[in-house]
Amino acid sequence: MGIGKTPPGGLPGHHDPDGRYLSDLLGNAGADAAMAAAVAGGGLPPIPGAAGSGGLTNAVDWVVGWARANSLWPLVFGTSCCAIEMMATGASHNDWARFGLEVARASPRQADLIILAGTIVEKMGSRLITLYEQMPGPKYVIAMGACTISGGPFYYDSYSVVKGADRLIPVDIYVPGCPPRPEALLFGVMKLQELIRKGAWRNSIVPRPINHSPIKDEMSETARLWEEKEKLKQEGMKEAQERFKADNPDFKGFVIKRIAAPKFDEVARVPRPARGISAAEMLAILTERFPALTVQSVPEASGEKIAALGSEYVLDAMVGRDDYHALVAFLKTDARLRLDFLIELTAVDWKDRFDVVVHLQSIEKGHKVFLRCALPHDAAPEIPTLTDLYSGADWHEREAFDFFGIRFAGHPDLRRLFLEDDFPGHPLRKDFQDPTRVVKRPY
Amino acid sequence: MKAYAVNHPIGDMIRGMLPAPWAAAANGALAVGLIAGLVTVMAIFLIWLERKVCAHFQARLGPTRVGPFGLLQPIADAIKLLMKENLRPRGVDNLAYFLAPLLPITGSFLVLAVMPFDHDLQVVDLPAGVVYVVAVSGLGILGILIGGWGSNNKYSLLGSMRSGAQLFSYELSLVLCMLLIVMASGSASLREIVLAQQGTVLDWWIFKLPVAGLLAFALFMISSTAELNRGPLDLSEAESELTGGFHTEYAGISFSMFFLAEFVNMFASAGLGATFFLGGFLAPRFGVPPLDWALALLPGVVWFFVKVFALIFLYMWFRWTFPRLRIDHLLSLEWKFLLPVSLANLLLAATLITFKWMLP
Amino acid sequence: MPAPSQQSDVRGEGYALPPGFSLRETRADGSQEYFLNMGPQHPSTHGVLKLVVRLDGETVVEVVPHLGFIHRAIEKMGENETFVQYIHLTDRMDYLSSHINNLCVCMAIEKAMGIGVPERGEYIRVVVSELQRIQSHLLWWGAFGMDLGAVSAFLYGFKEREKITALFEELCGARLTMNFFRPGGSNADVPENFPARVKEILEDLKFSLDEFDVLVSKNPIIRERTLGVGALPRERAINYGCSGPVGRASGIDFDVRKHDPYSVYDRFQFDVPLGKHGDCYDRYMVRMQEMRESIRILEQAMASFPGGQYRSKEKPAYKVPAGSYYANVETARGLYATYMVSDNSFKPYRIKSRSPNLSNLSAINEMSQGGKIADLVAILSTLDLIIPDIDR
Amino acid sequence: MEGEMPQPAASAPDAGTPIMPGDGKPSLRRFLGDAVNMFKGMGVTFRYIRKPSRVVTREYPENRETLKFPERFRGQVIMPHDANGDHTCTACTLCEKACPNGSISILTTKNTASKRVLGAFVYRLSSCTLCNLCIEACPFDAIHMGAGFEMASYSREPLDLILNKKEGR
Repeated sequence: MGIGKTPPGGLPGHHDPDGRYLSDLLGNAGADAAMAAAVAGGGLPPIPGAAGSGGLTNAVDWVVGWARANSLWPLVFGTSCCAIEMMATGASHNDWARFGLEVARASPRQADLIILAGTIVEKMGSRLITLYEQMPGPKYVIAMGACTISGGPFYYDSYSVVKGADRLIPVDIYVPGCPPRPEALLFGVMKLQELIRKGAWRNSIVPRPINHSPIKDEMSETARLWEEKEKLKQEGMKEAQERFKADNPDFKGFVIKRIAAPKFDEVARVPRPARGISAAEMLAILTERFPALTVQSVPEASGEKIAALGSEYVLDAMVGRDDYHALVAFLKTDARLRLDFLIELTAVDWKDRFDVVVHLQSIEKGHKVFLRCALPHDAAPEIPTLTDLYSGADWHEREAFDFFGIRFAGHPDLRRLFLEDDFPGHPLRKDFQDPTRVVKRPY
Repeated sequence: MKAYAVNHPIGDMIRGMLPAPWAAAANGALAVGLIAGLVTVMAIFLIWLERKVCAHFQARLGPTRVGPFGLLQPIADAIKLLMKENLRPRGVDNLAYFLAPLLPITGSFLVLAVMPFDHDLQVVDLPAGVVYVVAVSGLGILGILIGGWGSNNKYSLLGSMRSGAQLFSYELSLVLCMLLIVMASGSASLREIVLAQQGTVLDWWIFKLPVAGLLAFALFMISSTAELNRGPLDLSEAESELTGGFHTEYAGISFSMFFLAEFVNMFASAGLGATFFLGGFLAPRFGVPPLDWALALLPGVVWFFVKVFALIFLYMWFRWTFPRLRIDHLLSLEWKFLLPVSLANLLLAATLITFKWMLP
Repeated sequence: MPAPSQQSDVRGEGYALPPGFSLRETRADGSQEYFLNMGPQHPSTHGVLKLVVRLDGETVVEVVPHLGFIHRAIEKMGENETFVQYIHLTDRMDYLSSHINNLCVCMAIEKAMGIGVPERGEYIRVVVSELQRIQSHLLWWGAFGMDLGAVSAFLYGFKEREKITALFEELCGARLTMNFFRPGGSNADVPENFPARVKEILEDLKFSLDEFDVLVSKNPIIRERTLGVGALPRERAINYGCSGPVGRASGIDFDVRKHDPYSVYDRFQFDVPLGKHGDCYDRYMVRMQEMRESIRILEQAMASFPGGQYRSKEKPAYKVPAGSYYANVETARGLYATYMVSDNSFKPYRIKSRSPNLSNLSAINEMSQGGKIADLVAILSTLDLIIPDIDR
Repeated sequence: MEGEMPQPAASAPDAGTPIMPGDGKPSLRRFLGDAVNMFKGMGVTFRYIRKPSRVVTREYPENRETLKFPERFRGQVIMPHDANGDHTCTACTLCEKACPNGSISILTTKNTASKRVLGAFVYRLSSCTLCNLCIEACPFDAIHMGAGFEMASYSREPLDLILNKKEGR
C-alpha cells in the first residue's frame, strides 16, 4: 500500500489540524500554525516599510522566488550519521539532482543552503557560525535529524553537544528522524522551496530568531507544568469523583490485557578457548619479575585460582606506579609474551582513586593482558608515559588527560584531545558538574 | 581581413543601404550580437546537458522538476546567482578580485570571433587566426591566476598556481597540434583550414593524414581537456583537495562568470577541434551522391553544432569516467610524454605532407 | 623526517606556531613553509576532522590532526544509561558498522551475565555483520573514487550499497542506526524472504565488483596515484595499533574474526587478505578482496542457515554483576572493543569503546610526509575514517 | 621501510601485488594494456548511458502513490486507536523508562473513578532516535512504529506530539 496521492493543494501539511501537540497543552501554541498559514496564504508578513507591489514587481518577485527555490546549492557539510543519509539522498536511488541540488559546493561562498547533517557539538559550533556567516544571502538552513533539532539522543548528560542547532544559527526547516530517510529530507527540501517561493524576494525571508532559552530538563519541566494543571483539574473533578464512588462502590477499573510475549528457552553460554599462553602462565612469568604485582578482584592470586576462572579470563593485573613503565616494557619485549599491540589505554574514576587501564595484545600469539595502575585521586595525578614504547599510546594518553586530568610524565605533546583547551574540568571524573552544559537525566 | 555578414540577403541589404565602412561595422556588430547570443544560450544549454549526461552516466535522472526535462534548471541557477548578495571577503586584493572573473569569459568570447560557424557566419576571418586563438585563450589563465592571487585564500592560491603550471605546459602540445593543421592546410586562417577539408569525410584532417591526424586529434583532446580545467585534469578546482580551488572565495555573479566561462570555453574548444579535424561547418560527404545530397540539405551551422556536441560529449565522457591526476603526474605526462610525441608527430606529418603521402 | 630543532624562531617575535608543531631549522635558501587548515569542513576529511598541514609548496612536511569536532560525550552518557540503552549509542559511533558495534556491546553483556545465543541467532549475527561490512566497504569504495576525482564511482558504490541498506530496512526498520542486536540474539527474527534477498544481492554484487575492478582497480591513473603512496611498514603499523584493512595492508595478519573468533566465524572458510607495503594501493586491494571474502562467508552461512529460535530467554532487566568485561569484534575498520566496568547495577560504572579509527588515524603524520596534498587526500580516503567513531 | 616483511600465511590471498599489464616495469605492453583498460573503463560508464533501464532513481514525490516502505520501517512512534477512539495505554511508564533520550513523558491523571490513567502521552519526535526500545518495552501493545516520514516543519512545535486522542480508561 502506498502512502497515497499528492493532495491537490500540494504536499501534506506538517501541522495536522486534528493532531494534538505538546504546545497546545502547555499553552504556547500557534507559532508554527501561523507560519504555515502565512506560507499557504502566499507570502510572509511583509517587512514594514517595504515597497508597495505592482504588477511588474509581482512578476519579478515570482521569477526570483522561483529561481531561488529551484536552485538550492547545498554546502558540503556533514558531521555524522545524517551525512550518510544526505549523501544517499544525492545518490542514484533518490537523486536530489531532480531538484537541482546536486551542485553541492564545498565552499560556503557559493552555497545557498546548509543541511545540518549530524550532531553539532560546542567545538564545531563556532565553526558552524563562521560557515553560515561566510555564505552570501539569501541563505537557508535545514536541520536534519534529531541531534540538530534538539540535541536528540545527546540531550541529556552530554557536556559537549549543542542542544539544538537553532541556538547557533537560524533554522528554517526541521526534518525529524534519526537519521531521516532520504524521502524525508526531500520533503524537507520541498517545504523549504514552498517557503522561498511564497516569500517575496524583497522581503526575503526574515531569519528566524535564534533560540536563547536556557537549557532545561524538558521532561521534568513538562511534568511540572502538567502537575500544575492537573491540580486545578482534580479540584474541579473532586465532586464528580466522589459521586462516582458513591454510585459504584465496587468499581474495579478497566483492565487492559497484557500481550503474550514470545517465549524463548535459556541457552547456555559456551566459553571460547584461550589463545596464546594462559593467564596462569602469564601470572607466573610476571610475578617472577615483579613480585609486588597483584590481580584485580582475585586476592592472593595463584596459578590454580586463575586457572579456575575459565578459559575466557584475561589476566587483570594491578601494578604500582613505580613498576608501571618497566612492566609494560617487559611485556612488550619478553620473547614469551610479545605484547606488541596496544588495544587501548584509558582510566576509571573510583572516586577515591584513578585506575589507569592498559589493554595489550600479542599479534603473533594472540593472548591479551589487562593492566591497572592505581593513582591517587587528586587534581593532577601523574604516571609515566608509554609513548616511547607504543606510538599509538600518544592519543590514548591525551584522551585520558582530557577526560580525567591524568598527566603522563614525558609525553611529547600533552594537550587535550577532544575538548577545547578552555573547557572547565575533566568530564569523565565522577565529580564533574557543569549545569551550563549538562542537563541531568531525571531518571 | 574580411568581415562577413550574417548571411547573404541581410548582409547584402546592409551593404546596399550604408556606405562601405559603416556597412562592415554594422555587419560585424550583427554577427557579434548573433554569435554572442547564440553561444550564451548554448553555454546555458551545455550546463543542462552536462548535468543530464552526468546523471545518466551515473544511473540517475538529473534535473527533472524545473521546466520540461529540467531544461529551465540552469536558468533558475543563473537568476539565483545574479540575485545573490555580492560579498567581498576580508583581505582580498580589490582590483584583482573583481577583475579576475571577467577575463576568462572575455577570452573565450574572443576566441569565438574567428570561429567559422558557417560559410558566411563568422565575425572576422583573420589570416593569422590560429595565432590569435592561441593568444586570446591565454586571457583565461590570466584570470584564474590573478583571481587565485587576489582571493587571499591559500586554497585559491594553490589552485591558481597549479593551473598556471598546467596551462603553460599543455599549451605547448596544443599549439603543436594546431601547427600541424596549419602546416597541412597551408593557412592559419580558420576559414581556410575548413575549406581545405572539402571533399569527402576522408578529406578531414583527422583521416587525411594517416596516423598523424588521428594522433594529433587525440593529443588535441587531451591537451584541451587540460586547458579547459575539466576532469580528469581539473587540478585547479580539485574539489576534494582544494575545496573550490581558484574560485573558493567567489560568490554570486563573479562565480557565475567563472562558471559560464568554463562552458563557453568548452564550446570554443570543441569548436576548434571540429574546425581543425572534423571539417568544421562542412557537411559530411561519403562519396555516395544521394546520401551526400541529403546530408548537404542541412545548413553548415547545424553540422558545425553536431560536430561540436559530439566532441563535448567526449569531454563529458572523460570527466565522468576518470579519476583526477596528481599535479606532478600531470606535468610529467606533458613534458615526458605528450610533448615528445607531439614533436615526433609534427615531424611525421611534415614528412607525410612533403611527400604527399596523404589519403586521396 | 628532519629532526625538529630547538633553536629560536627565525620568523621573529610573536609568531606562533599552530599547536602540535615544533620549530624546524630555517632552510638555506630562505624559503618558508606554510600552514594550511584542512577541515573541519572539507570535502575529503569525511566529516569534521581538522588537519593542520605544514606544506612546502605542495609537498606535505607534517600533519597534525585536531579531533573533537564531533565529540559527543557518548562514554559519559553511557554511565547514565542502562546497558541496553547504550547499544543504541554505539550505532552512532561507527555508523557504517552499527550492527557490528551493537554486537560488541551485546557480547560484553553476554560475557558478564553468562547469556548464550542460539544457533540461528549466531548465524543471523554473522550474516548481518558481513552484509554490514560489505555495505561499508561499498560506501568506502565510492568515497575513494570521489576523493580521487572519479565522481561516477561514488554513485555506483552508493547504488550497490542501497540494495543492502534496503535489506536492512526490511530486517530491522532502519537504514543506518539499526539497534537490532540484543544480549542473547536479536530483537526480531529475519523476515521470511531474507535468504532469497541475500542471494539476489550477492549475485548483483559479484557482477558489480567486476565492474568496479574495470572502472577503478585496473585504471592506471588510480594505480599511479596509490602505488607507493602513504606506505606504513608493518612494525610501525603495529606500534600505532593499526588494525583492520589498514593494518592488514601493512602485513599484520590480524583479523578478530579469524584470530579470536566470535559468534560462529570459526565455522566458515575464508581468507584474510594481506598487503605487503601498507601503501594506499594495498589498502585498496585489501578492502576489495575483503568484500569477496565476505561474499564467501555469506554464501556458506546462507547455505547452512539453521532454524530454531533466534534469541535466548529474555531477561527482564540487565543487571550486570560487578567486575570489568571486555569484548572485541572486527568492524569494517578494524578492532572494535567494548570495555565495561560494572558496580553491580543496571547502568555501567564506566564504559569505553575502543575505536579502530583513532589508532589508524594516529599514523597519518608518518604516512603522509613527503607526499603531495593529493596524496594526503588519497591516504585519508584509504584510511576509511569515520570521525564520530574517533571522537565518540 | 625498516625490518624485513614477514611472509604472510600461506592461505592468505595476496593483496600486495598490483594488478597491471606487463611485468610491472614500464614497457610498451604495459602502456597499451593501460590504454585498453582506460577504454574499458569508459565502456562501463557508457553502458549506463546507453541503457536508460539502468536508471534506478525513485521519483519521490511523483511516486507517492506507489511508494512503499517495509513493514518494520521505523518512522515515528504511533499509538493505535480502536473504533471507539480508545487506546490500550495504562500509563505504566515502562516506555518512558526504556527511552534512552527522554523523548517520552507519560503524564497521568485521575479519572472520575479516581483511577490513575493516562492523561497525555507526550512524544518528542524532535529528539526521538527511533530505536524501538519503547515498543519492545510495552507490555500492552499500546504503541507501534509507524511509517510516517513527511514530518518536516517550520518550527519545533509540531514535532512534540501528544499521541493519545483521549484519556485512558
